[in-house]
Amino acid sequence: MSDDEGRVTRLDAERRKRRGGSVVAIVGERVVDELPTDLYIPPDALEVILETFEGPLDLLLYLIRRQNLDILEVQVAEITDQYMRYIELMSALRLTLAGEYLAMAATLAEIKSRLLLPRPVDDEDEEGDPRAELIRRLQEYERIRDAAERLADLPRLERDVFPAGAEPPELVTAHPPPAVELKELMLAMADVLHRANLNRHHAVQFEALSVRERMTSMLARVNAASRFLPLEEFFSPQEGKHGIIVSFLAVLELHREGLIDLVQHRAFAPIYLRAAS
Amino acid sequence: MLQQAEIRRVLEAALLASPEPVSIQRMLRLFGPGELPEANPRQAVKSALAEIEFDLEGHGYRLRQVASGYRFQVRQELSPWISRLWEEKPPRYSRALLETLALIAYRQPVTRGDIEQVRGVSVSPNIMRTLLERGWIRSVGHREVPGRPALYGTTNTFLDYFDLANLEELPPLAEIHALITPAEDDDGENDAAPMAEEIHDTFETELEEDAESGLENVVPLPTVDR
Amino acid sequence: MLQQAEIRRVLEAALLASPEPVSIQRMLRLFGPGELPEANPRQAVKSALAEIEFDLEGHGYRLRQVASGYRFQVRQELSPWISRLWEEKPPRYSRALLETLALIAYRQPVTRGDIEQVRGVSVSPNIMRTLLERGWIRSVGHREVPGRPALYGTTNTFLDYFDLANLEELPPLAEIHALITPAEDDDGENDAAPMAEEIHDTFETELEEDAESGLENVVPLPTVDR
Repeated sequence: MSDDEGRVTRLDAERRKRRGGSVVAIVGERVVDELPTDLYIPPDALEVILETFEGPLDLLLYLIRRQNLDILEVQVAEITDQYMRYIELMSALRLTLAGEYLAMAATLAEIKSRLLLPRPVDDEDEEGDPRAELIRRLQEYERIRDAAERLADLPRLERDVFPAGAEPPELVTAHPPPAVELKELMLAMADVLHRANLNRHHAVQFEALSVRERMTSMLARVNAASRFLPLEEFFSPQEGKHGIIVSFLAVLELHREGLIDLVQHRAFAPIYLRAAS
Repeated sequence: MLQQAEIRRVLEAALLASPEPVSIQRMLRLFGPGELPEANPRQAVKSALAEIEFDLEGHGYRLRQVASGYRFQVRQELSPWISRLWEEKPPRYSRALLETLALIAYRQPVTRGDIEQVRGVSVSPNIMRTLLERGWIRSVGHREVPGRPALYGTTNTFLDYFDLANLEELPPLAEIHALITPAEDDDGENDAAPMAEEIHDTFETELEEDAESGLENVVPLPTVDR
Repeated sequence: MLQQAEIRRVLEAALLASPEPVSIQRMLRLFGPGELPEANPRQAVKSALAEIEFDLEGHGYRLRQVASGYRFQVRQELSPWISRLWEEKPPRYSRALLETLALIAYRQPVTRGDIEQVRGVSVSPNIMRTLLERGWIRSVGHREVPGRPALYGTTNTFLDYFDLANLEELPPLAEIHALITPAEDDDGENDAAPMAEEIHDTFETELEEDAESGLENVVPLPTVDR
């Protein structure tokens, strides 16, 4: 993070005001320097002030800091009374009062009453202090509130940081074809071979069924034809070795079952087949 | 293979032509096969960037690394002149929005409920919408409790916007004084503050150092109740 | 009054920060009273611009005057690199295309029917067209069977692309068989499919061994029946 001196932000001003600085609110042209102690404030000014609180914790922190107190030294009774007066004011002004403000009022009242009760002597640790949880929440909220202020002070785009750019050249629109690596090709080949192996296994396994299927289709063709059909018509090279074997087995089986007749005029002459008469 | 000077020219041109920061990864993809030294292309790009940075000494702009990559940006000290280029005022953000954003940045991942717990008031849906629309926060998952509330975290766009390279560059969170030990220094300023443990790896080390140096009053951060 | 170098810094920052060209008029308005030489402020700006222009010699961008003012512009000759900033990632080829190409490479010359037979599914005409257009395969003749299907083989373009001197440099099928051996005991699952990296490594090692042993261990392919 580089130099951020000299930059005055709205939050800087706000922070100054919270930490006992000068400006509390600006109403119209008038600068309100301090919250009057008698609680008489011009109503519109008070509205502005009260509306700047981000919730009960923010208001409490304001009250504590206004007395220059450390959170750890909170006089609960005192703060509770002040808090209640602000709450009354806010409701009197019909500000939309978030339920959280009232919940906090109840919490404060409870802590106050517990502090008034006599405490056992050995109950001196932090656990026993009814303020502990409230203080923890106040500290936690204050840290985040401060973090938000620092965040707001960071140099940022649109306000302090200006990215540098230049006019791009005329673009050459190229649509590069997909790239392929040799190993991808190898993998693809491995897959093909692997699948081919699987197919072979399956073919063997289902051979019997293939023969039955082939017999059915052959028979249908033979029956539909009114003439002798040459045997080689049933062997298609596209089917490969398996197909040819299946066809051959089918012919033998059909013949054995007497479903077809095989005819050969002389040795080595073409074989024909037809439906059994 | 391209000359070092050539690589520099390409990189500075790319940084200026790109509307957003350019990552090293993207710079590497600008070059065709064989244009960068094959042994260590990343090193070639990095040393070209170092040269570019060095050469801009004395110029009105500089090379800066933010979360999503590198960009050229105007030197901070020239901002007073440069902001005169724009008539419109930069956008302002409400305290409620900044507090919500700070909580998400420092305590991520958090739910809306976590934020409400710390701030003591409910978070307006508008704020969450604005933060999401600006791309500063995103939902990073859900907490496995009834209702499965969304968990939010910040984005690189957030870091880029605030000129940060990573979350460690966020200003440190204030120190917390324990209730039992009265604070020695209570002027309300939180100067020598250690980093929040969630965002800083060295927190534990620093704690140890603190213990050695007798700074007993550093207590662990209160965790956001779940 | 600002130094000349200061004026230059402001101007180059303004030119880079502004999304549109900046006129001399607008440049003059960036400066406060007394910051520019009163005698001839316009001259001061112009000579700063001249210096800026001169200094950018040899850089990836230059100063250019257009109708509405001055702007920095990336040099046109860097367009091939800069264009890649906006380039979409090239799509990937489908599994089917790669398998088809592999089969043509190893089994050439083959017909489309041959490929379909081995792959068990039909080969889309698009795949063949893509491979032909890319110049990786060509028709080398016809098989003398009914329909006279075209026989395909790979080209020199294919060899060049994959950086092979000739087809013998394709990794021998033995290695590919070795890849699928674990699956040979076959429950029909492909679970033992090795990672691409491993495969690649295996290839390289075995390729070296092959070179030494004179490629003795090449086993015949399971032939496609015709």
